[in-house]
Amino acid sequence: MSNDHTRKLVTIITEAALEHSLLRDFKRLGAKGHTITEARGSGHRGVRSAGWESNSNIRIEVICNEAVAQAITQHLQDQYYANYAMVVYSSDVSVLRPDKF
Amino acid sequence: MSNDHTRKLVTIITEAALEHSLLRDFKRLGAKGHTITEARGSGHRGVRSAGWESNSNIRIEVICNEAVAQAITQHLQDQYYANYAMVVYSSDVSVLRPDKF
Amino acid sequence: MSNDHTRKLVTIITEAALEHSLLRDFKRLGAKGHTITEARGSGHRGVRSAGWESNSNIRIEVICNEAVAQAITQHLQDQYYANYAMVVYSSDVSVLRPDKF
Amino acid sequence: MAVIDPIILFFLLGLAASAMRSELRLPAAVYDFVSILLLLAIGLKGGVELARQPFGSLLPQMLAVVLMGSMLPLVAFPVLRLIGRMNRADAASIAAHYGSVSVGTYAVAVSWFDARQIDFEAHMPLLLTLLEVPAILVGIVLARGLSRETRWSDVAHEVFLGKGIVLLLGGLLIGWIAGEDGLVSIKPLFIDLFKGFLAIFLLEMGLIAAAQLGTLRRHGVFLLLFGIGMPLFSSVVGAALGWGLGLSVGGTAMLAVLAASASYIAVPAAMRISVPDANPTLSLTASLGITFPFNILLGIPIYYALAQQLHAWLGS
Amino acid sequence: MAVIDPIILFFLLGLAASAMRSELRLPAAVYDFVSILLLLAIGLKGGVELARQPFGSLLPQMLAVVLMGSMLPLVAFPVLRLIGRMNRADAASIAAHYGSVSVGTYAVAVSWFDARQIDFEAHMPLLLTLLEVPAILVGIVLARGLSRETRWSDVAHEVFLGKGIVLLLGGLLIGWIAGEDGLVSIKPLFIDLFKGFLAIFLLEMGLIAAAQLGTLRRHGVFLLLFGIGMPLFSSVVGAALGWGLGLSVGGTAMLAVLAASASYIAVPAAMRISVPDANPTLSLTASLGITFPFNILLGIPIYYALAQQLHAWLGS
Amino acid sequence: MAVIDPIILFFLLGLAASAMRSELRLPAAVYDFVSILLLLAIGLKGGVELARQPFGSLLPQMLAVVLMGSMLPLVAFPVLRLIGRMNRADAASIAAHYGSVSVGTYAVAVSWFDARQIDFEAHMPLLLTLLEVPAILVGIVLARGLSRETRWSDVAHEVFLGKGIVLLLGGLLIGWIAGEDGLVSIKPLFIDLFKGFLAIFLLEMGLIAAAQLGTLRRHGVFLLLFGIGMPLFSSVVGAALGWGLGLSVGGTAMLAVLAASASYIAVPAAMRISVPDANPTLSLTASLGITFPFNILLGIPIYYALAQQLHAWLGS
Ligand SMILES: Nc1ncnc2c1ncn2[C@@H]1O[C@H](COP(=O)(O)O)[C@@H](O)[C@H]1O
Ligand SMILES: Nc1ncnc2c1ncn2[C@@H]1O[C@H](COP(=O)(O)O)[C@@H](O)[C@H]1O
Ligand SMILES: Nc1ncnc2c1ncn2[C@@H]1O[C@H](COP(=O)(O)O)[C@@H](O)[C@H]1O
Ligand code: NA
Ligand code: NA
Ligand code: NA
Repeated sequence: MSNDHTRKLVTIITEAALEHSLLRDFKRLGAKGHTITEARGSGHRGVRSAGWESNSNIRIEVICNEAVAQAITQHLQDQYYANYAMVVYSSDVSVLRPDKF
Repeated sequence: MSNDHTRKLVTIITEAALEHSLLRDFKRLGAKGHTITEARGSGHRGVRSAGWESNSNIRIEVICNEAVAQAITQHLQDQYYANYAMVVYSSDVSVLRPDKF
Repeated sequence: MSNDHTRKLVTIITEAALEHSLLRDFKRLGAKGHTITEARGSGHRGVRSAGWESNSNIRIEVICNEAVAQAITQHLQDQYYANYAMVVYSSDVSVLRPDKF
Repeated sequence: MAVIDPIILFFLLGLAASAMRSELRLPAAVYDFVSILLLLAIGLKGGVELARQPFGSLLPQMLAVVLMGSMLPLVAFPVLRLIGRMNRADAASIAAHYGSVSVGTYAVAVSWFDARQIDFEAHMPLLLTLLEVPAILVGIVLARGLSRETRWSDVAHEVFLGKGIVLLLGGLLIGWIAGEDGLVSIKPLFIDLFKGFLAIFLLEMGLIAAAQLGTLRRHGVFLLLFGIGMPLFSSVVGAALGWGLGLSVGGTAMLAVLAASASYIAVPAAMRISVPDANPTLSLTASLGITFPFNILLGIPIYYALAQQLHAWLGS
Repeated sequence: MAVIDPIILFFLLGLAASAMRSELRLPAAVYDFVSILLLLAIGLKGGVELARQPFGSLLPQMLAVVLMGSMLPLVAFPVLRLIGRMNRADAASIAAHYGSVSVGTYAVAVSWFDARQIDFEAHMPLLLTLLEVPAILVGIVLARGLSRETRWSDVAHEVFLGKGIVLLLGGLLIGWIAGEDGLVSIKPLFIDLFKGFLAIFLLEMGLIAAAQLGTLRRHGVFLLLFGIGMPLFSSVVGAALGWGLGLSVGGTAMLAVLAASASYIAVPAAMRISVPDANPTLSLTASLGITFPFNILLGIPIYYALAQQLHAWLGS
Repeated sequence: MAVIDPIILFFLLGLAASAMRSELRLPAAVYDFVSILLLLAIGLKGGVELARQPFGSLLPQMLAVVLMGSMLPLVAFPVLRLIGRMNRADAASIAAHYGSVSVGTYAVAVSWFDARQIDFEAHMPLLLTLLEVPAILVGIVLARGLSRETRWSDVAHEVFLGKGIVLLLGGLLIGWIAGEDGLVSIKPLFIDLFKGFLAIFLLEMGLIAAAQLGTLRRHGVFLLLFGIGMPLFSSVVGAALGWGLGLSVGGTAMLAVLAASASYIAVPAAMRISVPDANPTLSLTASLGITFPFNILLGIPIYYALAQQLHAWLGS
């Protein structure tokens, strides 16, 4: 599984209000791209039902190499995790054209 | 890979009409949260193109420990799989703050 | 992990305009179903912010066996990767009712 | 008077676009928006009229239509079981669809009556709302018996608090409290634009109905015959009841329309939860793919002619 | 004159539906669409009026309301800290919400005034727009001090380029440039449908407000008292200022409404970015769950009576 | 007569908001809803007029504009290849965009003409619909040659069954069948609100157009010159043809507008499928980022002046 086509897929589920800041941070940390889908859900900070702006979640996916993934998760833990509704998880994925990431 | 930051990510793709019941069930089975995105697709029960209510899918993600994941998949298999358009899959993910799940 | 409940989950993030062609191709290559969510993002081909049709992404998931997954990724690489905004990744997932896929 | 109502042309456009596999699709949010406006508008109109008449005088009519809504599934069920050879769940579910009503069909009928300046009792939206519910309960009992396992509180929640009932009933109450004068300020959205939004709604319904037709081939000729025969039968029941209740010709025809219409929103949702082993494709093919188009294209004039005949024969 | 404005009934319908856990939900796109239309419409109306008067004569009023918007959080903050025993971030954030304004409350007040044919100074939308901003800046300083770490350029971006300000200000400019005649062609959408869209908006606000109430139980009685007491206090400040600025009775009452209203769009978004350690549930429960319903159900008539009294006592 | 049409101000508001990186964004569903309404409305209006005249008399005009739509890309292509030094696919794709038409530009022109009470032949929507298609086919042939590999059935599907054509054509047919009287009931939505929805549409177009401008820097000055020069040239062709066909001054100007406008919906979608190696950023920057703003801000009055001159010189 761990050949040279393997990259990290980091998924972040968090408040829609953070989109702007997070994307800026990810770029700075070395991510070459991202994908966003609209989401809703619930967790420790209650129900976020996406009925209106302040209450919407986004689900961000970033495919990147191990080092960038490490930097991103660390940054999220330091800067955002304490104050925002946020869940972060990562896994290994096998990608086409690994040089892209 | 299987260190103590590993949790199960269970993904369920099914009919939007089930949202209410499933979330109630998951809570009862020990899930601490969930994330939903709107989806459409096709499978054994035909095309579900999300043009209107009865024909929409949702994609639910639940991050949880192995036992809860087991309970959820078993419950889905017993109670819903026979009668509803439904796909369930799970995988290991590495999470931040594993105590959250 | 690699027991007989394991299947491949192939995820494709690409231009919404390709939906029709891709679904036809996947069917021909042996996929038994698919799930689509609306997405936006950025990558090598710039920002795709989903404000209007030509600028929207879709995120397609296909669960299938190894051979079909191989065929799909190969086909995408040959036919689409050069000319379209597209990211493809795959991973192993454990499914309920593996005979479905 | 136009030979064909233009809103029907929007339905045909949707049918044609879908049949030719056009890329045309309305976003789900647009469909939701338009149906919310239509439900509220129908409720508001009805509520304004309710304010004008003593509520007590309506009670007999209300009881009678609830009874009708409970009986129609009992007629449909044996037909589906014995002639259609369907299993119990499917037969019960389809029967429930045909005992309940379709708000879209009602809206098209209102437009058709308006264009011909045919009056009808203005509290029809109240009867429409009442008719949504009883068939669902009867359908569940037909499928399950009076089983202890049925979670009746869930069923009640699903039935009475679904989007359709809440908006119709909410509209009725608001119209009733505010009265005609109170609603002047919101009339431009809910009344003046009603037919325009109905046109958009029917465009989408055309797209959806055509998509159901694909499954028709698989389910054969019985479904087609039932989808046309059942509304014709129900319309006779509805018209007879209307006459019996002393309604005007227009009101009689409208009650025939309600009886003939088959639900495609409230009932499918409720059945999916309460009778999960019923195949939703069967009931939606029948109600959406056959009965809805039949009713709005051919049924409404037939039911009106029927009401006229009845009143001519039996006196008003 | 109706005892109760029908648009308020839509709010109550939303509250009731949510309280009964109905499935009713408006798609986010519909909420966005309706609020975009309302913001533009309010701006357009205000802009048309601005074109009619020399801009210079408004400057004193503009400065005065900016000052008011900056002072109100300074009053709220110690109350929240000392009596409410809140931490610094929470107190600062809530104070900012109450120094700023709610466009929804303003729209309901406009509708209430219109129904009673009460005139008010037509440049109110300009004051509304101005009032959105200063409380946010004061709130951030209250939470952080004049810390070097605050990224003021980010804050400015968030505050001045949020959806609300851009649409209000854009509408003001368009109305100002085009003038009444220029807007005739778009009047049917933005003016004639205003109250209808406001009704839909309030339906959704009812659904949202009820959802906030769930959290109220946890935060106890102080929040409830503050959510009612603070607007009452602010309305007195607003009314006094209105009288001082020589506004008409209607204008005085409208400034009282603006002062009494609490933000639930611009401020929450800005606080989330700039004062992340403030708990957004607290401030939204107060502003959306308590103050908004209080203002539109009871507050507006109170503030109008207050303005009348003031003018009666002190002379116009 | 206003110096500047207010709907243009909405476009400028969108441009400005996007340029200042505001958070303002319209949900995709709103954009879809508004464009569906505009397409249907344009079709309906045109259809009503078609019903009034013998169809045969229009055939020569229909053929002529189809010919024009096929020739314009043949002019643009060598310019793009030789002066712009573009590769074959890019040149062919851009050429197709400029041979086809923009419904948004047409709608703005209609609004501009209405405000000045300038009459034009009412079957223009028919010509608009016809003009969408031929340039796409020519563009594909320019890119691929008459290659066997082109899946022409896919192309035809994409071209004739795209959202734009289906709604325009559907509207035309409905208007034609129902006639003016038949459409009275849906007029409030499709006709009275037309300009209001056009304003919302242009707000979104401003946001989108500004986003394209970011890429302009990279593609240099040629694209800018082409995006202004080509519509100026095409407008002369269109105006000459209009005069030749015996159209009124208004009709001549409108044909010039159609010729000058560049597609940004139907053609991009078709090119993406049929000429995938063409860079969509290039063509969209040109058509959306340059030509669309140029046409609605400056072009329309120029083309009208041109049509007047032509009729003055050559006689009507
Ligand atoms: N156990 C979970 N599984 C899936 N998604 C979750 C889970 N917990 C939280 N989330 C998502 O992450 C968001 C923020 O979580 P929290 O910070 O726990 O409130 C929630 O609104 C959910 O969308
Ligand atoms: N092989 C597959 N890959 C991805 N998604 C699938 C697959 N099969 C089914 N689905 C999704 O699951 C839903 C229900 O599947 P089914 O029960 O097979 O009709 C479909 O509507 C699809 O959204
Ligand atoms: N590194 C990445 N991580 C996640 N999604 C990506 C990444 N790169 C690209 N994408 C997504 O794939 C789409 C096409 O990518 P591209 O072909 O690189 O422009 C983008 O619009 C994004 O939605
Ligand atoms: Na019925
Ligand atoms: Na305030
Ligand atoms: Na052109």
